[in-house]
Amino acid sequence: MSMEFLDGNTILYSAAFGLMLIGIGGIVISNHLMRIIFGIALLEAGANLLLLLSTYHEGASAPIIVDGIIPAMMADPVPQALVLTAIVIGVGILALALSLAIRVQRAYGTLDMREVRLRLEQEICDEAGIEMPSSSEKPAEVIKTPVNSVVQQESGS
Amino acid sequence: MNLLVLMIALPLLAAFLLSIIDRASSFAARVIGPLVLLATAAIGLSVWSQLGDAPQAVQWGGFQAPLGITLYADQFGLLFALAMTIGTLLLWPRSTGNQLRSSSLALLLAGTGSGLALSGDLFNIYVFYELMTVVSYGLIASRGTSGSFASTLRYLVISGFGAALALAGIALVYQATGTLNLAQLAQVAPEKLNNLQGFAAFVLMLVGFGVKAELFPVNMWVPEVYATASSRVSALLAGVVSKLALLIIMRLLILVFHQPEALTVLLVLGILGVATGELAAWRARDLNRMLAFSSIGQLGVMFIALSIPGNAGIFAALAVAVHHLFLKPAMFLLAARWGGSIRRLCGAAKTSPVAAGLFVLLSLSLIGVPPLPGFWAKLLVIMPLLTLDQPLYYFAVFIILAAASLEANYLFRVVMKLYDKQPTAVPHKAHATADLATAVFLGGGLIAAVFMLVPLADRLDSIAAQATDVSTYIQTVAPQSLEGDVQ
Amino acid sequence: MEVVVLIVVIVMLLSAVAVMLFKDFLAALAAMTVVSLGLSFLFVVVRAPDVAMTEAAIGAGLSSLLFALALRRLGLWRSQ
Amino acid sequence: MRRFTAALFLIGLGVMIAAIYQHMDFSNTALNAGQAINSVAAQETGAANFVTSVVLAYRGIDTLLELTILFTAAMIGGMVLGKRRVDAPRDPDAGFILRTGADLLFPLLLVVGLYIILHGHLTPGGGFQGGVILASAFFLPLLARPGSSINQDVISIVEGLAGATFILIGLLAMSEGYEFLSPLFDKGELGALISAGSLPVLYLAVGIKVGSELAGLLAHLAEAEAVD
Repeated sequence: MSMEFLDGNTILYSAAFGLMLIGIGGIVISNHLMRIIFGIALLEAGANLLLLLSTYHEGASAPIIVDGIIPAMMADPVPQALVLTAIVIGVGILALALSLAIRVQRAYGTLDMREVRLRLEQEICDEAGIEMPSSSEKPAEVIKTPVNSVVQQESGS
Repeated sequence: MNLLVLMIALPLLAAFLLSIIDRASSFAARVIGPLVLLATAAIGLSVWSQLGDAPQAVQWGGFQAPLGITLYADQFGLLFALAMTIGTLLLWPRSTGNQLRSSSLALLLAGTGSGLALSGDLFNIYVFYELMTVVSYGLIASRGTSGSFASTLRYLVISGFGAALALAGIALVYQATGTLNLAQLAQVAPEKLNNLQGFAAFVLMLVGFGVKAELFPVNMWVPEVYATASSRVSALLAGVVSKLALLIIMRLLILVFHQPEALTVLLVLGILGVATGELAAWRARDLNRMLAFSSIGQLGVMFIALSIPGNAGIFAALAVAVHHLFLKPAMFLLAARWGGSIRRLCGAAKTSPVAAGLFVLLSLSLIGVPPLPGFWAKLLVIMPLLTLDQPLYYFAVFIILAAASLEANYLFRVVMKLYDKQPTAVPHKAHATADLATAVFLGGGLIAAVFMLVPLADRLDSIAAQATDVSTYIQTVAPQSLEGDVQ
Repeated sequence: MEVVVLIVVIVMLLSAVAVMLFKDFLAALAAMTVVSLGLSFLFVVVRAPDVAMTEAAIGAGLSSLLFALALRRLGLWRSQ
Repeated sequence: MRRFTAALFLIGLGVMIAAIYQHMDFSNTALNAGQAINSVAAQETGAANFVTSVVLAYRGIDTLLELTILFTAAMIGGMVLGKRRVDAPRDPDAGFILRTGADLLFPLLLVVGLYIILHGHLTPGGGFQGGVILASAFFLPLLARPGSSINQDVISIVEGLAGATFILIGLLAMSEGYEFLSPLFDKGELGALISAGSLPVLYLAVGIKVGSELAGLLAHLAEAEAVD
């Protein structure tokens, strides 16, 4: 590790950790589902970069033999394969999340996760035939929430 | 060549081909799933019988470890692989909607669970775990109600968060060691992972894999999912799938992460899990969520057991896990008809006396009344905790005992309602025969355990001993040294 | 070379913050695509052309398409 | 207040990460499983692209599982979004340029996708990247003419068969006495199009499976009924 403050390694690692931090921040602060999904995507992207950096060192070439010439130092192919796998898994789960989001919005008329939680609680209690325990937020207001207020709701959080 | 890989490959193959088989004959499509699982269970049992004291290692694709991916079969892993296969068979989902999809998902769950239990490669475990998570989403959402979609979505958000953290943990491990093979990690961990980076990797992976194991801060999904999914799916998730996630954490703890701080983290999270889970279960007004919260509490006890250093901790955690493996699915199956408000259960024992009797038995074992197995399992946790002679461990004992009295209180409330003389306005429906038969079978297993306590304990002890035998693990896999190759 | 990497990283992190701050989801999606493209560039820098191609095709292309379709179906496809 | 605590939490997390980064050791980058693979992969698998070797041979089971994840996600996506009602309103057709462009692009994308898949063992790219291009080839006409639709039955057959092919190649290796998913067939000359034994076949199965599943997912999302 060189003594310089901003060497190549530090820049790349700060990108990976930065993406992860921003993603976690988005998940923690936001209530809107789309924003949370964006946050998870950023967190995943940061983790992928971190994995790829794990054995990176300058001066290596890509792990491919071109025209029969074997380079002196090749990059580690294992993290590359892992990240390839992780990216594809990520997109599968992303598609699933978006499909579920469409259905949940159709049913509950909102994507604010606090409201979704309350509506879900309400539905479970209704099905079980019990009173919903009085919580800090009144569920009665949630039911009245019109479908189109999603965007405004989100900005007010 | 080893037939063990078929435990994983055959269910996947059948799941891929199920919709094509259905075009030819819908009858074949219905029977092929259970048949495949029977075959894989037979394979698993035959390997189990040959296993004895010598675990087996299989290299996928025949590549030398650590270049390829290892499949490691010891009694510990095989026990849970078999539990997954047989559990899926017993709790075969019977969807009202699309049976074909449910069958595919069940097959995938069985294959994935077996793979997860047997895998000996860190990233392979991650991929198996992700697949199992996606399959669980499908099983939960297959009920088709808006509640099941919403709970799946919330589960997905928590799981996605955890999975990304686990991936970052894997990156840290690979950065420090340059390998993903668990056997090789076991070799180099004392030197390379016994530091801050190793601890960070452990915490990241604990949170990631803890989502399914209902670990304390990432278990918000539990009550919602178990209340909205069908009871067979809840039984599968609470009974078997959560144990597989626990198995991963146990493997990591035994082989890779040896920091004393790791045990403290487990102890604190376990205590918090027991306390919050049991209190919430005590407050619950409907049976499904009561069982869900009590499941969080039980897994908390397992985490406390894991925090005991050495063999005794693994043995105790294994005993509680196996006990819970039999008990929770049976309880969720009974809740199939009795789900919903506990007040509505008034006089339900009259319509279904067998189910009510079974519920009493299961409750007694859950609380830990001797001579039922639940008592011995809890004793195995408490005894070593007392010998450790540290304030936090004494506190854990106190929490476990307090939780038992809470459990007694809320389960007694349900039993009182069941045998209440005053019937409610709503007539009770009897349990479906298949549900009741499975629950009776599982309950019968508990009673049988009472009469075979000593051989059972010996067997679990030897399984735990094999699981904690790191040197055998390394010798069996025999990863080639990295230092020798690169010059 | 390091200066270029530094600039890309800064742009990428700023876009990532923008994803979280933009009120308009379409703009957030555009910022997300910028993050993916920046990431793809970094993958080239660390000698992972396979991963860079995948990130460009899946991260920047397919994911954005999925997001766009979903935003449209969710009624969030409009600027405020 | 919530934002304040969240910001505090993030700052703490950042400090912790910086501390971990300070203690990270970057000296042993040459000692890892990947470098060991680099030194033997050319002989063991015959593929010039070592990432392909890792994806399909050394870690082939990971790839099978990730295909299964996509398969499951596509299946659940179809289940969640459900079938479109026949009388549901459809979006109008796109303009002339998009329609003609889609018609022209379709064969081009098909060829490019297949090219990338079939050269996966030689150059960067392979089943995943090519599969995405194949998916876009089949999805583009749908975007241009929302009235048309992708036949989900065909997709389910194609993806099932492609997945089964992957596993059956693995089982074939077992029947010949090797382990599951061992590389088969003649490895050929390093760098030639027909080389690397069974790897190109596996990548073709991967590409077709990824393409069909992503096309199915996209079609499901595109055809989902709009809320407003």
